Amino acid sequence: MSSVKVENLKKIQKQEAVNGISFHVNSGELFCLLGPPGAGKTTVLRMIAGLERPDEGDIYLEGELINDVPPGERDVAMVFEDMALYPHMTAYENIAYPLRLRRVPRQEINRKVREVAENLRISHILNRLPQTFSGGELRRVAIGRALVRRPRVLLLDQPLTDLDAKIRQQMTGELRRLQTEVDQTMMYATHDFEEAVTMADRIMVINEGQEEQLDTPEELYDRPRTPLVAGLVGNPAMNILSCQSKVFDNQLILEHPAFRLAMPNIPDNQLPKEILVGIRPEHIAFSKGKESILATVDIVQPLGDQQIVDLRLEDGTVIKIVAPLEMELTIEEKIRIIVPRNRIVLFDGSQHTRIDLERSVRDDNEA
Amino acid sequence: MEAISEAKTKQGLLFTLGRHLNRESVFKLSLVAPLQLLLWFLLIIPFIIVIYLSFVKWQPVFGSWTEAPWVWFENFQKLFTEIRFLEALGRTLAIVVIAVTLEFIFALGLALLFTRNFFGKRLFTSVILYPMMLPWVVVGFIFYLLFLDHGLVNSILTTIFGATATISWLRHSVPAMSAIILGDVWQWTPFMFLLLYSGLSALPSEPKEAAMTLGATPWQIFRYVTFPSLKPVILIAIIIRALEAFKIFDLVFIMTGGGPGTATETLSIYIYQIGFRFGQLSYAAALAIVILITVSIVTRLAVRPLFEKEG
Amino acid sequence: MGNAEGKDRGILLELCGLQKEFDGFVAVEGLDLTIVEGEFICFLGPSGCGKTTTLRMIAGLETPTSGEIYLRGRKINDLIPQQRGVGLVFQNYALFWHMTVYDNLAFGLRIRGVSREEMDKYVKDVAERFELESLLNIKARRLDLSAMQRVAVARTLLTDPYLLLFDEPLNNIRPGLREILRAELKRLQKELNRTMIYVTHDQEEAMTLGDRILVMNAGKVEQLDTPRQIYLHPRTLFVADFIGRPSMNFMETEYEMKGEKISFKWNGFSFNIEKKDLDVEEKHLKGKKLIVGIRPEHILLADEAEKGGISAEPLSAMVDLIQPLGAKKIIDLKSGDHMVKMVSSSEYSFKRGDRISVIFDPRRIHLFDPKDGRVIL
Amino acid sequence: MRERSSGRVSAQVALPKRRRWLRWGAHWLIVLVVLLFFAMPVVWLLSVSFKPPQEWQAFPPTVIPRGPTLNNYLLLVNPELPKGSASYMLRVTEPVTKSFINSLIIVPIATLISAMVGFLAAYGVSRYRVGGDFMPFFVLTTRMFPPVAFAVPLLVYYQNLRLIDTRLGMIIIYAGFTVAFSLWMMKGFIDAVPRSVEEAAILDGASRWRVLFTITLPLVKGGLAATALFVFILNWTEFLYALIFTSTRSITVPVQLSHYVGAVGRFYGPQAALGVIASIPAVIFGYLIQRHLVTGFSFGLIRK
Repeated sequence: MSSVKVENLKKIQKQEAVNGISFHVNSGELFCLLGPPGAGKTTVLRMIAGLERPDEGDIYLEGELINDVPPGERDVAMVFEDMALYPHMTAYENIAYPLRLRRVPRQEINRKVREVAENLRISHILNRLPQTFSGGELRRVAIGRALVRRPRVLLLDQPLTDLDAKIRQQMTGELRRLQTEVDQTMMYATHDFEEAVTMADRIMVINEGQEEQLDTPEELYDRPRTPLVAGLVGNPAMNILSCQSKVFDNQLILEHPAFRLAMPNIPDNQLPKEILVGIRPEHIAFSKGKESILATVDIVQPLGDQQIVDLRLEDGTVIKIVAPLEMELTIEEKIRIIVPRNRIVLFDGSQHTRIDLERSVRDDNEA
Repeated sequence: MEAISEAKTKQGLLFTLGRHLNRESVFKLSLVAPLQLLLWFLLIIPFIIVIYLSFVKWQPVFGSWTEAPWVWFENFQKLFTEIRFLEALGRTLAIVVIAVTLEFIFALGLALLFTRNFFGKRLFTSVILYPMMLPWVVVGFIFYLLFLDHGLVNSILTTIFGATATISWLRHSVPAMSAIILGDVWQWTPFMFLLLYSGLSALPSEPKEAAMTLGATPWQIFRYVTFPSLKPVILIAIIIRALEAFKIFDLVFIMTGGGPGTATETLSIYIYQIGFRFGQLSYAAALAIVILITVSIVTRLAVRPLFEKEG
Repeated sequence: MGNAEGKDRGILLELCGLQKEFDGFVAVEGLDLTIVEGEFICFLGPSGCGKTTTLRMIAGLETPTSGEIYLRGRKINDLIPQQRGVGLVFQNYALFWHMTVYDNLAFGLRIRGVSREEMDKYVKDVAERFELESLLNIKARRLDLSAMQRVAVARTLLTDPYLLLFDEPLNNIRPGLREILRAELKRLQKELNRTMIYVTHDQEEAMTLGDRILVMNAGKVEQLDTPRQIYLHPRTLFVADFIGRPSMNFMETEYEMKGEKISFKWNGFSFNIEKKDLDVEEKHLKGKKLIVGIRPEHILLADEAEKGGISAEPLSAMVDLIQPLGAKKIIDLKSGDHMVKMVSSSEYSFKRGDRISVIFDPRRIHLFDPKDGRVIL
Repeated sequence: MRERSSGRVSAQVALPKRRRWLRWGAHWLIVLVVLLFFAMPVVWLLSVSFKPPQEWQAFPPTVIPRGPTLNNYLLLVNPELPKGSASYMLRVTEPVTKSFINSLIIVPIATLISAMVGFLAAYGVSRYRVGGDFMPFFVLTTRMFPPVAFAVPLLVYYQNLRLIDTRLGMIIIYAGFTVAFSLWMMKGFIDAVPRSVEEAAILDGASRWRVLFTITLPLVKGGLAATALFVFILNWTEFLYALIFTSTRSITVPVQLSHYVGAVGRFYGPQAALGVIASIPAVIFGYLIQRHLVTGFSFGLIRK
């Protein structure tokens, strides 16, 4: 039975509002809330923890309705964005505090704290005060304090955002390993898609308090349901170009000022006038072929073993492509590119939802 | 007193205890209860009494204040026709305006002098702070001592300008007033300096450095960047000092006792004499109400910008 | 709008032996740098490596302990910031918060006594280029972050400085918007052909923006080169580790010469590389131990390498953790109790626990001297 | 972009040697004058307090007393000096010890009450905005009213409750009229404690009272001490209420000084001595919390 279940959660307020979110988290799963800042991720966590009361909707913890259970008695632990360690207590006292409140006998507290400290490799700083800790140590002690009492669910509110990239990457790996070893149900909120895809079994993308898509990392990348999800997952973000759709001798023609795309088959249902064409920079290839599109190099940004190139199409729209580092590209150079049709994702211009052409289009090209 | 009555409705919490007694609101209420108790005892009940007193004709001499005859607005009429009250008000406002302006000019000068740090700066800043910590009566006594006929000031004057240059400071109204103002300036300039200096050093350094790289001279930096961003602090300093100076009592009481005659009598001295020396309590009550209303309105108007800034 | 000296790229700024000490702590040590007209230089390094102090010395906000600064051939050490003709955009923009956007932009001109109409014209056309026309009479403190950044840059440009300095201006802008503003800045630099120095601790930002990057660490220069060179041929261990995400794998290995091959032993796994592939002479290889560095992108699947004609000893390792970043996957491989990071394209799907065999691309191996971290290859 | 502007900033060569020396001299002159202006009055008080009667108004005035004596201080403690002593003092009204004892009982207790009540209310205002945003303003105005205006109704009220000339009466007044300062200063210190630390403790299972006393209070200890010291200074130096509400049994030090100046006439030595003693506690505590004086006096609106 699922560890956390949330039905039609609503909290109407100026910032970080939540209107109508439902999902369930299986026990032992690492469930991630991904969304731009202010999307409402933190409010969802705070309502589950009991720090805020929902205007509407129910929250179940292991099947039991906990809307009116006070935060202290929900057996829910949370790692806050600013870690919220008790500044006047040593790391040992910080981690032992929840156990002391539950009147756990002294030697057992000692054993449990030492064990968690071993697990998180912070035994050497147990009797020092938080202000002497490095970024990484702060996170580990905060996680230790939350984990020591084996809560029914552990909530993490974007704990790694202001670490610099190197330590952040290290911490994401460590947290994922720890989660699987300890088999602790966790909910992780972040606006950084790289953290999300590293950690999560399933990710729920949220924007303006509503669910955009709930899926595994690979699904989000391959079949984004809305342009927002497509833009959020993947760096550099997916190019979104708006085209007019026309049907011409049973072929779907996507008309864009700078190019025309012919899609072999037409879906039976009615097609919207404006269609957004989504293509990931890494899928755009160089080709001199007849269907290729002319573009001029605007900016070249070398990054690792690739370079991100901004291309200006004839009508001025700018799209990004990824080219290997070895390729020599100079500003204002003219090149021709091609958009592989099996990699395109189409979105309805007005409702911003993905349009699925028959599966056939994808399968035959792939073979 | 609209300020106080509005408080009663807002503080209705105390009476609707039963409404939602869950743990959270009991906690909130018990935090504020002691404060409510204290304020009720010291402010709200006495306030009701002062309103009653001001509409009654009574002196402690006439026996119990509950049977005193109602005279409605007689006390208030007497008030506005009373020359001595208007003079006292005038003198108080004069002291407030002159003292606060002098303090502001000295304090701003000192604060700017201190922007460049120099040897002994920390020591110097702490030395000049002690006057505002002194009991006001001691400051009153010191300046009484200085401005006596054979006091230090007169001795210095005679050594410099010769024997005839003494002024009997405390016996004539203008010299006495200036002595009192000097006392207030001496005690409270450090406070104004501390406020302005903290405000000045709290200003971020980047805008000044940016102005430098954009080519501004030190004077232009002060005029266009430093001074404008210091305005809120200046406003706070002046308002607080003006309201404090309006209450002046100890300095005057010790130095001249309001004398000679009523030449240096400020508002607080006047009410003290009328109410507590001559026992005209109901007239003093009317006085108190007029002052409470005016000060409350002035405070609300003057303090509003602060709250907007802070809110 | 070329500069007065015509197209030949004359030297604009020269730093000679620049040194700065704060009571015992050496913030900047012996920095020599020459910057050409119209160049975009990035100062890159962890916080506290002296990059901002150097910037402030060039702007005149800090005085160097020793060393000279020449701007357009003239020594400017003793000049106060006002006289240097150097513009600085601060990290939190240092706008005049109590003034409107118009007054912020016009500040530089107003204090130079430029006439009202002339000032108005300049401000209007800069505001239009930076899309600030609609914000001209809004107070600076009410602007959103990206508008603040544009006002800060525009205000500095209006004083027509010879050299434009940036102190991590995109630091507190959220990802997504940051990439857009970065591209805008790069486009602006190319269009105005202005010489710029850009300080950042984000290696991605430096790689994408800088024509050349000065990598600093604890006050010393680690390397000064183009982004490509720094990525492909890091001169020290620090640069190799600091540049590139995910960062380079480092392995302490013992090596011995075996005829034409050099064999490296690393925790029970030994691989040998043709001496001809490593263009390194014998004499450099002093001592027994060597640090071998290989970027995760340069670890290839054994069978894929075969197709590509690259031959090397295959290493079999277990997949420990997968990071599906969309276009590519970052895979943590475990061999014995050592971890190695590898990047593979997303077509291959692995599960935790799979055993795969990979090879280190010999053309991309870096050798570092364990003692001083300097590169040998 | 426009071409290089001709109007370059006027070249301002660094100050020549001579002008810099002149500015340095003027600077030190001002510092000296200011120092003299602020230090001199208290130096004169001290010197008079150690001078024998004949030097009190001697001309020319001397800062260092020729014949320093401790009589003035001894006189304060036991007014009947032995017959042979040099001073031919009238019998002084009463020993000062009584007023010091009163002050040392009234002021600390009132300060403690004010600080604790202020702390609890500040926590309510800071965390739950109890009483809306009117509460802070209302408490502020109690401080802004001229005290004499409040004394009028209080006198009548205190007579009925027979609190006139009692230590309890004074304690209540001093606690009540400084609670505004305590609330404002403590609110500043409590706001500095991040809410997430308290929420973490609540999630760990601590009750709200436990969070208040084991998490928030330890983190604001410093602030509470500073607030208490600040309120102590306000109460120790207060004069008007003490003058009105005490007569003989529970007079405080400032009232004693005012009686002294009036009753004893031109005996400036002992008066100066009492002035010195009365100032010592206030100045000591003042320097202990020098950093927080700004926050206190400016109601927390300006923070050092």
